[in-house]
Amino acid sequence: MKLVDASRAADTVHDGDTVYFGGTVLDRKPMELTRALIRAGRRDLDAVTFAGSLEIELLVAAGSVRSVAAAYVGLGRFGPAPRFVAGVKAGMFDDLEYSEWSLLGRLRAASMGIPFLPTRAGTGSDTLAIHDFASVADPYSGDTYVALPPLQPDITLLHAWRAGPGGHVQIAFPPQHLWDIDVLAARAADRVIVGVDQIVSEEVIASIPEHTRLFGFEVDMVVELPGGSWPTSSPPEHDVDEGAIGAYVSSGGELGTLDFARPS
Amino acid sequence: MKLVDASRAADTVHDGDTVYFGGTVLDRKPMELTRALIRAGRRDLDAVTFAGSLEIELLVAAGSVRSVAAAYVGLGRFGPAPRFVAGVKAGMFDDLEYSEWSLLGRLRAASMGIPFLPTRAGTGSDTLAIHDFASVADPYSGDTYVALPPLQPDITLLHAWRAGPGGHVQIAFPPQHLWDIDVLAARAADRVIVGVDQIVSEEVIASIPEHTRLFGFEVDMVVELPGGSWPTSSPPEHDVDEGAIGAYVSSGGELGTLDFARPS
Amino acid sequence: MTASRGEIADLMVVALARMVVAGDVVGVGLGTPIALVAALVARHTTQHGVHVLAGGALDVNGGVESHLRDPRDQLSLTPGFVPHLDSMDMAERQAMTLQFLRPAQIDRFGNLNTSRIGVRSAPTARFSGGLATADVTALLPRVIAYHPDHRPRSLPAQVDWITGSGRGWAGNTRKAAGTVAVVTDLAVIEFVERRGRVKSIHPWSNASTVVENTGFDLSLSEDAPPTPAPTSDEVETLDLVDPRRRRDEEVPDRAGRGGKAPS
Amino acid sequence: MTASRGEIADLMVVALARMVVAGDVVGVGLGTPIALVAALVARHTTQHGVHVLAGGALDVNGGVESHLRDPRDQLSLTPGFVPHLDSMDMAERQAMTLQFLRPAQIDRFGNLNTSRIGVRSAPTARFSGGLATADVTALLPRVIAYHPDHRPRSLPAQVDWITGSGRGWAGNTRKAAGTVAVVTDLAVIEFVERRGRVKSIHPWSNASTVVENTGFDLSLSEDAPPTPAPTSDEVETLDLVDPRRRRDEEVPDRAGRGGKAPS
Repeated sequence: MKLVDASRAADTVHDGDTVYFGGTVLDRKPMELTRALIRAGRRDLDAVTFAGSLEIELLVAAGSVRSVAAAYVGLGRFGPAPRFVAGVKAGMFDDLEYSEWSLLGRLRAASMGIPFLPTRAGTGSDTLAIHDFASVADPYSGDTYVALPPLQPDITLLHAWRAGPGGHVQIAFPPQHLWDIDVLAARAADRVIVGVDQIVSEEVIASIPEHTRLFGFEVDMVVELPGGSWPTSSPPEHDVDEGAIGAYVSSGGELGTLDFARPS
Repeated sequence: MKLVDASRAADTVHDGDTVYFGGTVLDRKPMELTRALIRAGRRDLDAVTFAGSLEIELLVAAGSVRSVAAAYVGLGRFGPAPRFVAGVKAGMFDDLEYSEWSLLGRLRAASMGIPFLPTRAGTGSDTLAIHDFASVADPYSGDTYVALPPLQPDITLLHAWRAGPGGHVQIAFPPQHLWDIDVLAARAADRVIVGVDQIVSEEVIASIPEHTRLFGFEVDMVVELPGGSWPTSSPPEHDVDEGAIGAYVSSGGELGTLDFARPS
Repeated sequence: MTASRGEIADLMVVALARMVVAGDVVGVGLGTPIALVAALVARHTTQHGVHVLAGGALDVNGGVESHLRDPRDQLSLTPGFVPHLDSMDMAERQAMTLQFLRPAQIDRFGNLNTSRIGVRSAPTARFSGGLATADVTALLPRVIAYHPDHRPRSLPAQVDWITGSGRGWAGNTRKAAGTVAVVTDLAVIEFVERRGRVKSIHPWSNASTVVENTGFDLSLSEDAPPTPAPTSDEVETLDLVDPRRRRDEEVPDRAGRGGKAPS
Repeated sequence: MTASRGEIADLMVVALARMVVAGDVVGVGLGTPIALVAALVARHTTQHGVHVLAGGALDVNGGVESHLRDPRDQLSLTPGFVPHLDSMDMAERQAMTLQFLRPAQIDRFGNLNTSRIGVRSAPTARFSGGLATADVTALLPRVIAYHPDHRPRSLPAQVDWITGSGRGWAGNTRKAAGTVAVVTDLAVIEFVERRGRVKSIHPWSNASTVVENTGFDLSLSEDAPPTPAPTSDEVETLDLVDPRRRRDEEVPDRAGRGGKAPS
């Protein structure tokens, strides 16, 4: 039985942890789990996300992060993420920009259990140079490649459609674009907490086994959080709440606009 | 338009080519494409398959192979593959046994477009030592790993459920165990030929897009071959023909038992 | 001579689409409608097998609007969905062959900046990030950039930050040419031997305007041809794949582009 | 004292199952019913979260017969299917923790031969191949072998061919213990510091029979305990998960195992 409440889940995150935030741009962001971390007063987090948005805004506003590692931080069609941009300009945290493949390749090395992933992705860029990765000579051709080291987050937080008490997690069909990055980030992590819109029985899980994307032994805690990704989307439960995000942007980043309201 | 007949497909394979044979044990073996290669008189092939069975029997009987690279060759619940075993004992071809992960890891390196895949799989074994792979030092820990070089077959032959004229290939749901190795071997190869039980319209393909496992740009030729995997299985069209395989085994490897008969 | 937003968008799109060749598999990133429309136009006007992978779905029937839909609304319109890691593998093994990128800056080497202006610890501007910019320039056979606001600060001698190198990859296998060209609202510039060369100049511009608005030296012959206007086939295809003119969204809304002052 | 095929299979299965611990994720290969039954017994008798991954499906309800079914007949019986490459990743990152392997030979170092007898170019016997034998011994936290025909040629001082090394992996990360034990039709032998040590002897055997039938030196105390017979709970679970006694198929069909001559 892996079911806990959000505050119990937040208790297992420690100051200084490397925390991966699932979802991409305005989809499936673990907003309520992020709020729980902030309520618990977590500090000095190293936040990692492939494509961050409002969860990064909350973390920056609360002063919870000492670094943000991402290939993108913004609000998609709503433009830049105002608090993130202001925080970067003010030097409030380390702006660890990643190229897409550097970040995903590091997660992939961790999920594959290999010591490093050799790649030519990112070569020649300043964005790669930030990270000071080692290089490795291909023993066959002699060419030099980037050796991406595994990135194993202390914890990965996801929001998903539903799970059973045993921790099997399902994503609704057809999955959103970039859904597989959530699975990757979970498999790379030391521990995994998943907020879900619905808790269902194991029989319900088994009724559509092809949509199980993470297995119980890959998930440490499940939190029942209906609407927990609001105002970002969570199919099939609800779309992006454009009104709420519009209000956030037009108010210049007023946090009250992001206070949790269960989507109708 | 990628549709050709089997003899045209076989014409594109050359003596000495490295040919990957899809399917695993008694499932989805490209039997009719293999027969076409033999009819075309191909010689000195380097045959590669993850888990070979009757296609290897045909190739050995015809004297078409100079090497067989596989993690398994046998007839599953029907026991050993008699002609393969006899051929190995007689030194008729090079018996390039692979460990599972060495073979799949090499295909994976090719499908990922990376120069090598570092792994600890296979270390300390004679089965690994056959291949004389280079080793590589992890630049982070200093530990030594096997550096699996990419294996790019000149051609991969598969048998699958159905395809459209544009070459999108679908596997019936739920896919058989080990189905993803067929996809891997196709993505690793220089060229791909797929025999299918059915040619369908692109509209039919689009009606269940989630079961498209290879895309047109990953497939060079499609051959309409109803029952082309017989007597191995091809879901949902037909199961393993146990009678035919039983007859092959009990006859001590009588090739006439494997002459193509479209399954009823 | 001035050009409208729509004329600029149309010519940029067709100039990009004309660089697509038979067999190309074009990857399209997030939030770049000109790239998407150009790929779809190329798919319609090229005889043999151009594929477009955007938003995780391949060759969605119905043009731009269909490609931008939720996957739920793409069922029966696409031959298949491609998980993101599979598409990255396609890029790295060069089954994907081309991507159009829209940087904030591009310099004389084809280096692309989609990250920031100023230093990393305290920049004066921070964009949303390069996603795969650094990757595809080193992975794909070729990358083509576009910029709808050609001026010296957009095309400087040296970008403030190299999000993606224009140089590509010169190893023993899977060579990548890097940034091979940039299409702007004024001209088409190719990068040849690490130098920008004007291939054609849009009808509403001229050689001196291009030179004045470019922050690096250009190789430019007196008789650089005008960029051919969209053909009637191309116009028809534009209407077909992008009837709502999403492509205009990426072009700055100004009175027109003729004779603007460099800035 | 002799034992029936069924008694041997039952005791081997429970001896294997007892080595499974809470949290284990057990991978089961093709064509090894004793391994499958042992994993399922452990799943039923262990309180906390033992998972069994066999044939690409996880924890299929209904015991051995359900696990051996076609995926079409597993819908609504399993929480999910695992693509093979994903399961290999689970092994390499040690999310999978244990596998039972059935070699043709196992030697004093726990090295496993599932390949051939004699030299590779002209062997006297060629088995069907090791599949992941070489891999899981170096990847998983531990591997446990079993052999239902304990005799000197099955447990030689040195295997003819090392399909999988018993040594495991001793690097800085993700250590693998290699082959930690072998369960035979006569005894349970643990490998400790590269030496075989008899942990228990089956009721129908004795110390001298075990020693005579083993091709390498064993550490064996006079008071090596008998392998405990299946408990009533274990017997009940065996009936539940393997009512058709698939586990017997792997045990050679002989009159019985007591006092056989070494060969």
